[in-house]
Amino acid sequence: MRFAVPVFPGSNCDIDCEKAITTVLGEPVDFVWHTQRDLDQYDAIIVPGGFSYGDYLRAGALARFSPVMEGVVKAASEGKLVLGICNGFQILQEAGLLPGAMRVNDHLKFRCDIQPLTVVNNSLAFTQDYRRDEGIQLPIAHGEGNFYCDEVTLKELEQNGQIVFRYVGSNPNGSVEDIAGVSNREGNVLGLMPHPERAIVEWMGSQDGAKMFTSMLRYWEEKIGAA
Amino acid sequence: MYKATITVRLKTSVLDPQGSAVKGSLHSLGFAAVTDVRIGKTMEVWISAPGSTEAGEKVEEMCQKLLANPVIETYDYELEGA
Amino acid sequence: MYKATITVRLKTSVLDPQGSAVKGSLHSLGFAAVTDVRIGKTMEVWISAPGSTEAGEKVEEMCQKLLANPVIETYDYELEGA
Amino acid sequence: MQPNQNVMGTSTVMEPTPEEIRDRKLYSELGLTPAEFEQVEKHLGRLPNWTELGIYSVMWSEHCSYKNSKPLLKRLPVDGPRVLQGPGEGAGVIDIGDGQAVVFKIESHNHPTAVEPFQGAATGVGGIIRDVFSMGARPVALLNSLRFGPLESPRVRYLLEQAVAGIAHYGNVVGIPTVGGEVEFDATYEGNPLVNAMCVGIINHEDIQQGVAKGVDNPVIYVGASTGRDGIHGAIFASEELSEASEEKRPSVQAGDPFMEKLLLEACLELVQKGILLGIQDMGAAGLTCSSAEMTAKGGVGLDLYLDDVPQREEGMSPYEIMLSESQERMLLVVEEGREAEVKEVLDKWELPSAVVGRVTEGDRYRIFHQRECVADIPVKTLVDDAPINYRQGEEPLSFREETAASYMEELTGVDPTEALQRVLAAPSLASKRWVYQQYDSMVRTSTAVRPGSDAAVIVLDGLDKGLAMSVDGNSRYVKLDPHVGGATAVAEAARNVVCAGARPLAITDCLNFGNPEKPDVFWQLENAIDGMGEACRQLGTPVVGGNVSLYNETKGSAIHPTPVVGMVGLVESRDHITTQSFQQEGDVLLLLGANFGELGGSELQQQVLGMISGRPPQLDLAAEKALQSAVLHLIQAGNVSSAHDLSTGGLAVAIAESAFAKGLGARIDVETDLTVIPYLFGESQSRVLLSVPKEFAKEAMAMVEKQGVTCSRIGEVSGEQLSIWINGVEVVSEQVSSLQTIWEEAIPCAMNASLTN
Ligand SMILES: Nc1ncnc2c1ncn2[C@@H]1O[C@H](COP(=O)(O)OP(=O)(O)O)[C@@H](O)[C@H]1O
Ligand SMILES: [Mg+2]
Repeated sequence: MRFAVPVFPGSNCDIDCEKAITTVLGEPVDFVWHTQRDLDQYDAIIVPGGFSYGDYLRAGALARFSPVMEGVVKAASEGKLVLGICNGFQILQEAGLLPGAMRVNDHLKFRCDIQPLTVVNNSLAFTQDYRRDEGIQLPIAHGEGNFYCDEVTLKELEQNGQIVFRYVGSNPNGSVEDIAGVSNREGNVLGLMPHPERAIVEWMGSQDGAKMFTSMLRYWEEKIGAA
Repeated sequence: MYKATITVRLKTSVLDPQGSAVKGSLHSLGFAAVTDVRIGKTMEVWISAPGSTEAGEKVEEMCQKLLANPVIETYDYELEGA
Repeated sequence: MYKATITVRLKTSVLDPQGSAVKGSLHSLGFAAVTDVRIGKTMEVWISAPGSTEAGEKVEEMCQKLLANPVIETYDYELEGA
Repeated sequence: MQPNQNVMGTSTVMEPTPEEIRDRKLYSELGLTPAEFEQVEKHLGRLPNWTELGIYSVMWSEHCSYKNSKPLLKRLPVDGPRVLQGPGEGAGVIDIGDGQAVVFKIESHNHPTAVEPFQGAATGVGGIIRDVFSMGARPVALLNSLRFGPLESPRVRYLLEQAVAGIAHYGNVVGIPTVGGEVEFDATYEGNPLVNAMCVGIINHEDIQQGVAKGVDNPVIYVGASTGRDGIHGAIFASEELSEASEEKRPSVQAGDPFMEKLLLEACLELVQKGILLGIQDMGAAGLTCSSAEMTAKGGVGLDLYLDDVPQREEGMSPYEIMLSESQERMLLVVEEGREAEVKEVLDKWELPSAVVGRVTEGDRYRIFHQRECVADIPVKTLVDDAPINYRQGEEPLSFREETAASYMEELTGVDPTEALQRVLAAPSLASKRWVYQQYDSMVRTSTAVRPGSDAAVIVLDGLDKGLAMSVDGNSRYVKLDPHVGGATAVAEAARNVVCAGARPLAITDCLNFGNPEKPDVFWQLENAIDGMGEACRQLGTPVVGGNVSLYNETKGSAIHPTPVVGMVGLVESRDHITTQSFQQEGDVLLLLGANFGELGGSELQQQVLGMISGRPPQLDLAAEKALQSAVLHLIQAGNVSSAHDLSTGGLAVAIAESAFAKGLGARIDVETDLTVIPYLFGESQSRVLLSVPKEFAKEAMAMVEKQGVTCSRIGEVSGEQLSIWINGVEVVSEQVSSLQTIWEEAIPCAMNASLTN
């Protein structure tokens, strides 16, 4: 399974994503510079965290116009797996691949912590190795993770099972309905504020992120096997 | 040369965390008479265009494409010769 | 009840990296005619006061104390009955 | 070629003529003394023009030349078997084996923070990051040491809020984890807060760079943010009279752009990897002037600089302004002639402005050209090597003798121990700093094994079993009461912290924050603190590989507490050795290593109860310290330690409580002692560590420690959810861990919730 990690000016979790995939799955990963349009050779794309273009204007707003995003949009439309983590989530939202928008955290401060979450939907390609309603711990590190969508959209998300993760305990940013991660309607694009790539081995304080990557690999292997 | 002053605001239906926090701070500084605060962005864009119609069109387009996020924001602008 | 619309801008001598980044993006989106972009804040403050003079004084004071940072920012405001 | 003696007319800003400068003593506006001005005249063989004078004034400032501190800094040990680069470059370099080295340095940004806390603190972080990657190293961790006034003041709360946000913003955006630091609150810093930032990087030996210009005709390349009128030398002499410069054009606060820094970092490291660079130096204090002059002097060459080619953000900047601007996120590179295109390709990829702005020349002239005129022509050595040095005399203040007689024991020993514990835990200097470090991304780069909240942070090295432990420390109260002991203690405590994390201390970087050195008592503090630090460094085998001096920290004529801050880096040989301060399991035995003398001078309890400090700080026996550290490290490496926590501010009681908090595990302490309860629990005697060890190892561990000549006593065990302390058969403290933890965790957030104002 070939992974692409697009790199924008200001991405800073790109290497962490690569390390996670190599460590957990041992599958090949390429960094793809933001000026490259073509992502056809990849099976999955991980849009990494960081501060693309300094998060100026709005987080993700400037990166979403990079040429590489054309490849990301195409991959998403072809049903390939696209995972946006933190700033990657924000970029996918700005690009219209995921619903809602981010506001600054309700306490106005950047917040870094290890956060309890619950897996609301474990039937996605990204979450099938988790149990339904499983309590997990993932690191968070963001200043603009306060997810917003209007009432109508929220209903749709609930009905379609697009709410994938919720914060448990105290909500670290004020997001609507404690939402921590959402998918697109088709389920092949996932965005989440927490960082699964920062929780893959014991010394990191949690290993709960590893299953997201194993889920993705299993999905792909089954798909290839079926084909 | 024209100067567009663009104001981008959160939609009124969207809770404004910054506005609420600033309101709270103003209250604790003794400005009890403040009933609401909303915070938005001001963008000054200098643009060369043959006329104000063209300049306006350009500004409109850049607001829609980039400067405001229609999911949560609204915008308006004023144009002046500069 | 009054509504003050306060505009807070970076002093022109202070680096505005956000403005530069947005200008760059506008250029690469094809808005080559944009020569400069500066980004500031708009704050709408609703305040109850017996008259516009009192409201203006309050607004002036909150700008100085909290809303603007005089070391790097300038501010101005408009007041309207609301 | 003679420089234009009068740049008036070529610049928008009216500048005084050389004669005016002399006759009206305008040099004093730039901080030069009459004697120094005479020296400049002698070096040039004529009167300097305004630009030249500006260049001399910044190069001869304390900040660049260390003219007041240099003779003292010479007393610090800088050598050791692992030292690859000592003081003198962007940052120090220490060998860590496997062909790798650790690169680190600390720097202050005190004054800018007092003026504009967000940008001031942020640009402090930016500067120290550049110091590290200008060595060719990949920055992997940040730490910071902060000093603020009491949180009762709204202005102080504003300063802290903004400074922390600025530090967080910069490090978070660049993507370097901020893994540690310290914060102390004391009235002495009310008008003069301290922000010291430290950066740690990793490098392969062969990639180590130098800030040097070499090879005649080689190009000097400017890269990074364009130059504006940021933070130009504060002395705006009589500008009303001589220039039309409007308020808007006045030299302004430096503002940082961490996004630009990230691009600059990646681009520079890519150039290092390609092996293209001959020399690289960041433009920090005194900007283009300091970087170019130092590189030139170090290379034993000359330099021609063409200011029209310098990327500029503002219009009509004068040579003086371009040379002295402190715009951030800029680097100067020297490469071989003919490789400009290769360099530009990399810089363009990262979308960085760049330009060739000069050439290395034969000889020793430092020449600046602007609008086709030579506006400065200076023998470069006179800027760097011939900077004046002040040999000052310190004088022991009278109060120092008087202090010894101070008596406070009686008042303190009467305090109820539970109340004392609650008060000390609620003191902002001691309370949880979560409110601060929660704003820092401490995990980016996925190498952080011990996050903020333990004695020292630990990061692991990719692909290797080892890691690095790091800590910044300094207790200004001790230094105030006795600079020599206090200076030594800062080093000892930093080393102890690193040892408790399972590391062998390697070396330090230090930041000396003091008052006005022209005052004999301040100079005495500086001198003694340095001697104390030097002695500790020698004893503990941790050389000083770099640092920074920040003098003139005063408000209204009164100096801050002398505040040397020590940044220590240690090597964790195996990930198995990584240890934290938190109790791990019920039933573990608590061992206290080191002797307790019940010393309360300068203690947190004294400050809390009496509202002031007096007496002598805890004494420090460096031989005992060394033995203690080696015993602790030995035990940890043997695999027999569950937790290790050094005893510092707040003494034993606080150490036990802090160890209990992380996992909510209580302790039962039962001891016999000759001391009374308060000095026993809250005395801050040095060279002590609290260990928890599995029951089955307890005997063996005690024997091992005692064999190394270190006092060791079994004081209790990890148990339940209560903190229960029995002394000489009486239960003196009995509290729920959770209720103590609430006090400790809420103190700073509660204080910060009140209003702020700028
Ligand atoms: N307190 C100190 N202890 C040891 N070395 C110091 C101290 N202060 C400064 N130095 C060293 O002196 C050299 C010059 O410092 P400095 O001019 O501050 O460098 P920079 O220009 O990077 O700030 C540096 O190598 C620095 O490490
Ligand atoms: Mg400690």
